[in-house]
Amino acid sequence: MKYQSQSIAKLYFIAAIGLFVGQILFGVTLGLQYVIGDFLFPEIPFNVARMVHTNLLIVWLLFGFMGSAYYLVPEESERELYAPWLAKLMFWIFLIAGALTILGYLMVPYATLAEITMNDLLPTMGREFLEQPTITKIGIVIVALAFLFNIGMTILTGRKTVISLVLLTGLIGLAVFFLFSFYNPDNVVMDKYFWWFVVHLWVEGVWELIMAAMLAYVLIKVTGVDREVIEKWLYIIIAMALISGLIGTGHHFFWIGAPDYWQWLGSIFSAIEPIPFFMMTLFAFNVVNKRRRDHPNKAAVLWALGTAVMAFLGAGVWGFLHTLAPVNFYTHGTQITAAHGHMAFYGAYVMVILTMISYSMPLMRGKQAGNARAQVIEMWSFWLMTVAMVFITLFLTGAGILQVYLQRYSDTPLGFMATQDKLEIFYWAREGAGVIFLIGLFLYIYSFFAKGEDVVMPEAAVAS
Amino acid sequence: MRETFTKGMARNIYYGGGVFFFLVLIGLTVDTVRGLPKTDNSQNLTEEVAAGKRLWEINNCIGCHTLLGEGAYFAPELGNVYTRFGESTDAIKGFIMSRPKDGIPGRRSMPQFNFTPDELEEIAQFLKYVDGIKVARDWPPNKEG
Amino acid sequence: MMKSETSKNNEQQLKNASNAALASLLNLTILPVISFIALLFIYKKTQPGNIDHYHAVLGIKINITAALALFLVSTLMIVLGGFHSPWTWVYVITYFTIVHTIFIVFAIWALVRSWSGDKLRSKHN
Amino acid sequence: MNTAIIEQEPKLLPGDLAIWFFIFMELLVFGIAFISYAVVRVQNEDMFNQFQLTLNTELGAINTIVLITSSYFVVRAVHTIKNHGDYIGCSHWLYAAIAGGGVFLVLKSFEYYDKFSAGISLSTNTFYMFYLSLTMFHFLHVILGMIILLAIAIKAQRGGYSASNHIGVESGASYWHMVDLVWIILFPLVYVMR
Repeated sequence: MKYQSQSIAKLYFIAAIGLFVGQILFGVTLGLQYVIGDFLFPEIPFNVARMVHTNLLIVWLLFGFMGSAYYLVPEESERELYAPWLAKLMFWIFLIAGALTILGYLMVPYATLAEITMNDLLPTMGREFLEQPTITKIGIVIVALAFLFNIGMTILTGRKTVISLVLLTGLIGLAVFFLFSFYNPDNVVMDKYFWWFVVHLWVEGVWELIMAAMLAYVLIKVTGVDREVIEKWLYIIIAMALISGLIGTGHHFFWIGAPDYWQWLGSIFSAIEPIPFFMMTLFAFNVVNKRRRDHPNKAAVLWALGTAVMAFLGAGVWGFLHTLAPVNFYTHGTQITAAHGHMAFYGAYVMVILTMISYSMPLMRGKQAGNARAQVIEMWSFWLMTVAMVFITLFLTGAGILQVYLQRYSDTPLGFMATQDKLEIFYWAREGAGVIFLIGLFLYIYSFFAKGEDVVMPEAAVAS
Repeated sequence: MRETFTKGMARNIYYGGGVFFFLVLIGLTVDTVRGLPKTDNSQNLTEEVAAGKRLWEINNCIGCHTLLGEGAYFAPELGNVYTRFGESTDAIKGFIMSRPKDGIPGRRSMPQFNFTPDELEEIAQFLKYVDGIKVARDWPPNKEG
Repeated sequence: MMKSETSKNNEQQLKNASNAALASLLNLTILPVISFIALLFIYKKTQPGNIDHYHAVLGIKINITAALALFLVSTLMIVLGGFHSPWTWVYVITYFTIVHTIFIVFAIWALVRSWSGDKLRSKHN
Repeated sequence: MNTAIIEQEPKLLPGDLAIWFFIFMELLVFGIAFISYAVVRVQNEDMFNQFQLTLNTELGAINTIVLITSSYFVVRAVHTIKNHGDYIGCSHWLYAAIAGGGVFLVLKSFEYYDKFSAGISLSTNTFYMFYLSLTMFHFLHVILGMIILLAIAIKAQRGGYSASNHIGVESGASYWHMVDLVWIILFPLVYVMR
């Protein structure tokens, strides 16, 4: 760590990990509700638990992105953060707003929450992932603007690198596309169409830019490979992501009342959506293979490679699996979607933030890398979480295929609930994998406190 | 490194390609929005339906159900529930009213929302309206959703 | 670094090795069969003991194993499980997807190694 | 990206490698679209044959010639800068090529005007959906190609390229050839073949 203000990232990362734990606890609860239907009913019904699960994910990923940006940008720009106090202030505002929102979900019925937050004035609540009260949404915009101002001023008045500029465009896109969440027409088709301008253009658009920039940054640091080489890769990968992903939005417009041509456009463009992820794997493998030094932080290298592979698997392969219109006709809105969603979010976004944390946290604590024992524990947590996620995905895929067959493909289709009963074995297995994931997560947290011998590597003196 | 793989060219492709495809997306969006009245059932979009949509939202129905395939996958698809329930808004209302307050032991159950008769009618009309949207290939594949 | 001290012959080998690994990867992804034929042609140009021979053989091995693991096993699943059983498809699709991906990731690593003229497992540098 | 292959074979591809990633991606999109078209065509042969007759083959044929000519101008432009280092001449050839693209756009606009005033849109039927989306997508690529060529022509005119430094020209030329190539496949596929 070269600049004092980078240490603000620590605050954000701690919050991110804390919320991550909350997310997984609710995930495990949800998994149980799948098999024991009345678990915690009516105190915490499924919809509330799910809302907490997904909203915590979004909030902690945003914390992670912001923390990463606060760490990465000063170093790239070669100057202190423009306004460290603003970053700290926004942290507390965002944390308190986020916590209040989650408490609101849990403490009062959702309809009451809508009433007390005066949803009637500007109704935006009650749509998947955008359940936040309107006032929270406005808060998110304010926090995002303050954050962008802070980051933008730091970048523009300092050294401008490709990584920081790509990160900045990604973050601006994140803020801009979020504005569509305020558009909630009575017309359901219009509502759904523009809802994807937030959701798709986030996760399959601008977030990919953020992710690629962060991955590139860590790879430069841990491998010592020439910045020039990495920047070219970065540009090409994100160019491919935008070329395929923008029109690829069409794969969400198949069955919501939009024109038929989306079936073709969406299928054709999303068929090439795996390519950027494929290239990301190629890129990460190549850079690590060509590394100029062995960084003492082995765990960070593992996370970086894992991100590339799991993003390809979750977003690329599992996305492609059900993206073509003739396939999606049967799989749309089944457990296949859930399978893809889990692995894609974990592989692309959770892991890239954990990569950033893994790399930067030791530096913020005044070390090159965690001690040997801590790293071993962290790598264990990597494998536990990753393998658990692979199995969650496989079980949900199995459940989805069976669901499609019984409920949609068969000549004598079963009803929804009758089908769900037949999937129970998969849901139990998924719950088991979920518990393993939770154990992995606890191990991950433990790794920050594990004592042991420091890793000393002579070549590493140049690092960071 | 090959000399003729320049960062400038890679950057141009990123910005150029990004802007190009974003413009294409905007163009297609304009075309879509202009064509929507043919399929989106907006002629039946009454005040009552709009109120029903608001109720749908503030009770977070999407947190368990799917609507036209989007939402959670915990409870049945409702984009075609009007068809599934024999094209009867009364059947829909009856189902919502019948939910036990404390759930069903060991089973998934919809909460009891204690809607007023007016609200029930609005919800039912909303679901009827969604069922009237002309979806490509008449998705879902069958009435089970 | 390897490149500076290598002769023309070694450069040709490196090129062959890269092409072989690329053909192997393409055969697993967007250009099946055609790429395998290309791979066989590259194999014919190589001499045993050289790095290009190593990668050509590796590519052929990966692809034959992949073909067996994917098509033979999937066919067996369908034959044994029955075409009209939902469980057959649960196993076949899930199995095919994950195993196929594992082979692709493996081939990507092989490609990256061939670029630096290394064997799959030999020490870097 | 240290693809050793390319390092030893600088003549593998003309122009910048980055543009070839772009070209590869574009060709993949067009390739999948063409295959989709062919498959759907086989399934709906009568309908496709019927509506194909409404297309203006003469204008399409003229446009093919226009684009090939324009591609030739681009070849001349590359030749001029590469062998003679004549950047003014190069820019003139490029302007000629851009003019060719302009003629293509004008002719195509007449065709579209005709179709749109007949009330045809992307949602009319599957044939028109393919016809319009393929040709309009290509149309946009012609515009993009012209912008690229224009940027290069202006740079060339200011002496930004020379006999030893002409990669930018080659890159733009490669892209323009791709746009041309796509049309050469698209035209027989959509207008002529039955």
